[in-house]
Amino acid sequence: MTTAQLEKTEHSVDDFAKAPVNASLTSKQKLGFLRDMLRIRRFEQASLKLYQQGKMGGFLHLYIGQESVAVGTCSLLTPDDHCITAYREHGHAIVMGMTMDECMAELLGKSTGCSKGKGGSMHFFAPDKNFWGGHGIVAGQTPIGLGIAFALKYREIKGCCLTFLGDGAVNQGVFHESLNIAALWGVPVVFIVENNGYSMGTSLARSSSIRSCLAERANAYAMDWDIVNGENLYEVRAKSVEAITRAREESKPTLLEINTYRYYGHSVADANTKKYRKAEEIEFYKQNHDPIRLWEKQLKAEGVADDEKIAAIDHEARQEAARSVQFAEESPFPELQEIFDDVYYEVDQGTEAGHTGRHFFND
Amino acid sequence: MTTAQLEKTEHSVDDFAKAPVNASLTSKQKLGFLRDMLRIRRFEQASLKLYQQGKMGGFLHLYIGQESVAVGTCSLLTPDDHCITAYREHGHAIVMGMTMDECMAELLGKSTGCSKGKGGSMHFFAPDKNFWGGHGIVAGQTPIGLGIAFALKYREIKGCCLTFLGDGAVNQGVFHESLNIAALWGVPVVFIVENNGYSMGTSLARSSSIRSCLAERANAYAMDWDIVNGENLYEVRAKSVEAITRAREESKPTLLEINTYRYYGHSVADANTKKYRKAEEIEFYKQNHDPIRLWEKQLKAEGVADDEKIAAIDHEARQEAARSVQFAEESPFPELQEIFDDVYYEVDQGTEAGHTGRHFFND
Amino acid sequence: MPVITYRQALNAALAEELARDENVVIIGEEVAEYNGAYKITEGLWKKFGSRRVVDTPISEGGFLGLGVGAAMMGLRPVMELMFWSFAYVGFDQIVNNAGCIRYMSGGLINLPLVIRGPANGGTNVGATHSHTPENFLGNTPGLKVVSPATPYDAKGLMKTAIRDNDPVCVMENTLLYGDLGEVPEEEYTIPLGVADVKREGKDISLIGHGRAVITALRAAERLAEEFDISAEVVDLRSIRPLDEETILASVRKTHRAVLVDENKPFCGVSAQIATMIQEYAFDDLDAPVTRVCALDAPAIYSPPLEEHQLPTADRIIEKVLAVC
Amino acid sequence: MPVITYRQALNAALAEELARDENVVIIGEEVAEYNGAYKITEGLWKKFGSRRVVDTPISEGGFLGLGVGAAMMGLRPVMELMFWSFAYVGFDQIVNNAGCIRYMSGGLINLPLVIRGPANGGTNVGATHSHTPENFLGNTPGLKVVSPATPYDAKGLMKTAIRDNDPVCVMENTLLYGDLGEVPEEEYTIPLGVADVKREGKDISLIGHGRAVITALRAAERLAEEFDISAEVVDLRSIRPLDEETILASVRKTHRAVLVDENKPFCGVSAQIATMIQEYAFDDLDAPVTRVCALDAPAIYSPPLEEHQLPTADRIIEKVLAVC
Ligand SMILES: Cc1ncc(C[n+]2csc(CCOP(=O)(O)OP(=O)(O)O)c2C)c(N)n1
Ligand SMILES: Cc1ncc(C[n+]2csc(CCOP(=O)(O)OP(=O)(O)O)c2C)c(N)n1
Ligand SMILES: [Mg+2]
Ligand SMILES: [Mg+2]
Repeated sequence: MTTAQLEKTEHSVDDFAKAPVNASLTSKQKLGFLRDMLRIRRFEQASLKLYQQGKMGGFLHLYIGQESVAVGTCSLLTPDDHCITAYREHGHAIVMGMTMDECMAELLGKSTGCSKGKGGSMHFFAPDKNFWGGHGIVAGQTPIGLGIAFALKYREIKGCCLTFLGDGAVNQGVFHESLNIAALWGVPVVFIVENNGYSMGTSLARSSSIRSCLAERANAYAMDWDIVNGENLYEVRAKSVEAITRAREESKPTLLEINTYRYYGHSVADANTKKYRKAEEIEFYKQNHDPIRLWEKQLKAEGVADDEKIAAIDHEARQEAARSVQFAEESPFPELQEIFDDVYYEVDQGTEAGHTGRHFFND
Repeated sequence: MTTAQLEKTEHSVDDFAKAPVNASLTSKQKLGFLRDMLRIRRFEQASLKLYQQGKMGGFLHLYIGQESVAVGTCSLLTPDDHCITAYREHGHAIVMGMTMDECMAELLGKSTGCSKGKGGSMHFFAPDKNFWGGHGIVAGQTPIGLGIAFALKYREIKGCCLTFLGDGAVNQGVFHESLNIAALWGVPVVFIVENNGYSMGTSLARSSSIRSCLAERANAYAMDWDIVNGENLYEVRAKSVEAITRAREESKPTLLEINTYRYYGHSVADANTKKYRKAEEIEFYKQNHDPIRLWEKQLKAEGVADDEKIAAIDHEARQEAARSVQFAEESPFPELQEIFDDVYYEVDQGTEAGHTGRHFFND
Repeated sequence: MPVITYRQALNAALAEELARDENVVIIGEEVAEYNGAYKITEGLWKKFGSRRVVDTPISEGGFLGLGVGAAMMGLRPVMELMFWSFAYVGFDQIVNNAGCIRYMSGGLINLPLVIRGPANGGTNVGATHSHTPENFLGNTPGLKVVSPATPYDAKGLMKTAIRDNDPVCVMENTLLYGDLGEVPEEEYTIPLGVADVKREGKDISLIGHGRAVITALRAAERLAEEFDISAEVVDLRSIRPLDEETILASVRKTHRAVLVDENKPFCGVSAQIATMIQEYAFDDLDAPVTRVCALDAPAIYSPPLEEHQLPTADRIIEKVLAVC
Repeated sequence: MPVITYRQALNAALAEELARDENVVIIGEEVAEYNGAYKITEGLWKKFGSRRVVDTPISEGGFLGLGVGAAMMGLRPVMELMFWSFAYVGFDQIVNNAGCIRYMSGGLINLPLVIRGPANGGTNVGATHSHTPENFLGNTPGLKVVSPATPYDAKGLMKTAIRDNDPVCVMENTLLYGDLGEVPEEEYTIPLGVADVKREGKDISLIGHGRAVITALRAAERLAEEFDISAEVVDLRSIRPLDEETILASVRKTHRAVLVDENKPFCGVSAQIATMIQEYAFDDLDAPVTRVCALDAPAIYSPPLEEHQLPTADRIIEKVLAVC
């Protein structure tokens, strides 16, 4: 933990467990968090296998190691709340309610994919589940999250938009612009930096000049902020709910920094993953800080689950992932002509506007 | 003065006068500052008249009221130091050594202008005088200033680049990116926010969410900062020299915020200038805070100048401005064919590269 | 019919759509309290208040992205760029977010967004402030682009753009803001993708968009008077979708075309039109399609030269005489 | 002659110019310690150190502007964009600062700057990562644009770009990085503005840049074998400056042209070439110039479809057969 974390962390893990938002949890809910974390991990492990088998190409950015962040934060959302993130979005997608089938099919570019094979690994969307992507341009999603929250406020809906980004993404100008507007106008957005220590091969120290932590940059905008130890679900929830409540009730933004870690390379194609950090660093984290193992331990300590129960949940998750692989593999690719669908609403709907003038310039 | 200013201002005006950088000034130098401030004001008043006579169009952003900022800061520069700013640059241009003739001719789009009539009011340049513009896109110059300072460091030259921007410009993303890189790499750049309280018709409070002041945003990057009362030349110099020395000696950047005020509208075409602020506000500033009047008072108190001396300097400045108007009016416009000069170095120089392939696609 | 300015026509379109649809919200720099840098939004803040007409910091990337997010949620943001030249600091938000998100979501997300502002040279503000990116925007499938030349078209196209369910870029022109024209009191809209023959003719087709149309009309008058050449003037109005039929019908009639374009020539809009004409009307052409574009250098400041850098009636006439 | 990859050719060009000129400095994301996302800068950091090969934060606008400032001061920065697609977050710095400052200073300021990186689709990374902005850049007077198709051209053009005293955009292609080709050991450069006839022919001219040239060569082979059609393949290599003479000479010989372009069609590079050909070789043309471009939608992710979205030999052959 950084100094800033220590300074800001006035509570012990137990205190976080006692926070109302956690104290009120049922065993079923707690097991649900485990299930979701395991589902994310098993989904991604299955996708990794597909990649290694040469069944998908392009990029595959694995979230493994960071599951507690998406599950902890998004578990707090209601139907009036929204979520948007970058390209490392499989975890958020799943916890927001997307099915493994549609996600896995999207990875393979199949027409049954969530985006009909048009978006791919970096571009999952499920607006009906308040999940707005999945964005490939670093920090490009941050003003969109601001805009989603702006629309909530415009409509006088007491919701918020969780807007995730990476520790490298904080150095894109548009994020700074978004922070200022959010604070200036009182927009109910919660910016969440998932600080996994690296942007590709660049450690935080090589990408960002900071005093104690990235979240402290919020001070520049007179914005509230907090720093969170992401390995502990209780802490993630306890601290996030404060930000979410501030957004919903006071229409004020927050910048949260959640410390976490990714086990794999930047993407599966990252050949350097063992060059910019030591194997021991990864191993140490896995042994001591794995959020799933830690949560299992917690559940066992609380008597909520035993090894058998955990194994059963894990088994289910693996099966679900395996079924999604089968579903994806058996699904058809889109037809060639579908390249021209989904470009324009008016064309897709066959409205008069869609028929007027030429929209596509082939030949 | 804002709270932040008060907090940070530990010295009285007299203390600033005693700062070594000011204590060592000769009378001649002090009179030189007056001369430069008056030259800027008279130049701009003359240009305003040309504009009102319909002899120039486009934009004309007057610096009147802010003269002490350019004169105070740039008076500290050596031949190893550089300067770049936005479109409100006539003051900086003149104090960096550009002649009124070439500047006035540029305003009229004449071939004798500093940019041969190609840049106009917003785009003055004099690389031979270490003045790098004159930039029309808000904050677009900030990473360029960073790059100029980067080059100094690369070449192991102990200089710095003063990089000016407005209080509205701080909300452009590229400025944030530049701050981070400057602090991260230790680039000898001094960012100077000329806070005149407004960006066009928008007051600072409506454009920026801040705690105490804009300069404090530097904390986000662990960068040094200071806030300066711009109406007093001694204070501007005393505080700026610290930042400049930090850049030269330690290769570390600083963010300075210099409070100042503009008397005219955003540009001469700003029809609203009396709508977004009260006439009394402008009048109050002119009466109590005019940097030229204050400096004259100071010089008289110090016995450096009397009314007669001041009037003589002013007269000279007015004459110089009048001569530049004549020069500009009598100068020819560029020839039509010159439109195609100055696009490509290789073409201009008639090198083989400049003759190879088609560079321009008319017809 | 009442005669009003292009500026008033745009203002009326915005006012009517604000009144008509609670989801319409105007966002941009100085659009509210200042009434707009070019007064297109005059009076709207006073009438509709700070919720519907919103001043932003100088953060084009930030507020354009905000508009994309708000549009995703079903608002119909009308984003003002004080100049289209400033689009480049927020270009990613336009091309990648406004332009690609519907596609990448497999059509799940709609983006009823308008981005508007002036895109023109000719006002003595130098190269940084004189860009005309309609070709860049038109190149981008997912975006639509219109460019009105008259008050009537300005109002009709703006209203349609706001009601359209795709992102529409409206390219206005500060040099036209004061132009007068007849605009009916009654409600009307102009469909995107329909060109307008602004003057009938039989000897040659002059084709362009925006202010180039006005210049072409001036040239056409002189061609008739001085050279007895009957020029047809086709106003694209909409760049994407594009009304190729009207263009081709004109060329098939006149057998000759000169394109007039305030874009820079290399890959400008007129390059696309020329390519299309020679492809589909090859046998109808009695001469190559030629172009009168902005002279190919960054926009010069010097006022008398800048005037010549943009297409002039003289240059059009010269080109016409070369092929007629 | 040694056979090396396009990647190695680029790497050698950078290494040679770093060694040759103290003012050359490589700047970009992951170019140093990580050896480059696509390994173009492999080994350079180790050899030349952190002063000459510099890793940046993810701040394209910031570091491109830094490059402009450094170039003004006489350094010769070579800026890597990990993808040209990311140029849009820093587009203002390219268009307004790299593109216009020399002009706006009346020629007082030189900008010996290179911006390089891959600009291509076809790698299953979706629309946001598959942009090909060579038409946007070519539209901008003040910038130069090159696009090498082979290892030989990649090395020769890169070296020239670094030595050129104007800003040059080098459009590479990740799908070509592994391609092999003969590259001499001895020093050589290739002038900007000189096209290369990659294959001689007499029946039709296939004209393109970058990877489209490779596709055209494949089509030409099949045309010869299967249809006894002799296609000439002209590689633009340099988009601005443009070698119009070589293009026109080819068309005057073959009387027919099909343009192959991985750009989107509307105002793509090929629209400029088609416009130019019909204007200057009107009477030599026996058929309209037609085009095979990227299919006009945002880049699709689905791998088998994406393959078809880019120009294929089949689509080229179809177009050729339609006019031959
Ligand atoms: C504007 C832009 N620049 C560069 C990239 C290439 N890129 C993709 S992810 C990435 C690293 C981002 O790191 P971070 O924000 O920490 O997120 P993480 O990958 O760790 O989740 C880079 C440089 C991009 N996609 N967009
Ligand atoms: C990117 C961009 N957006 C908008 C503008 C239009 N504009 C020019 S100056 C200005 C206000 C800037 O205010 P500030 O930074 O405070 O500087 P000041 O004019 O007070 O010196 C605006 C909005 C621009 N030139 N560039
Ligand atoms: Mg990271
Ligand atoms: Mg200001």
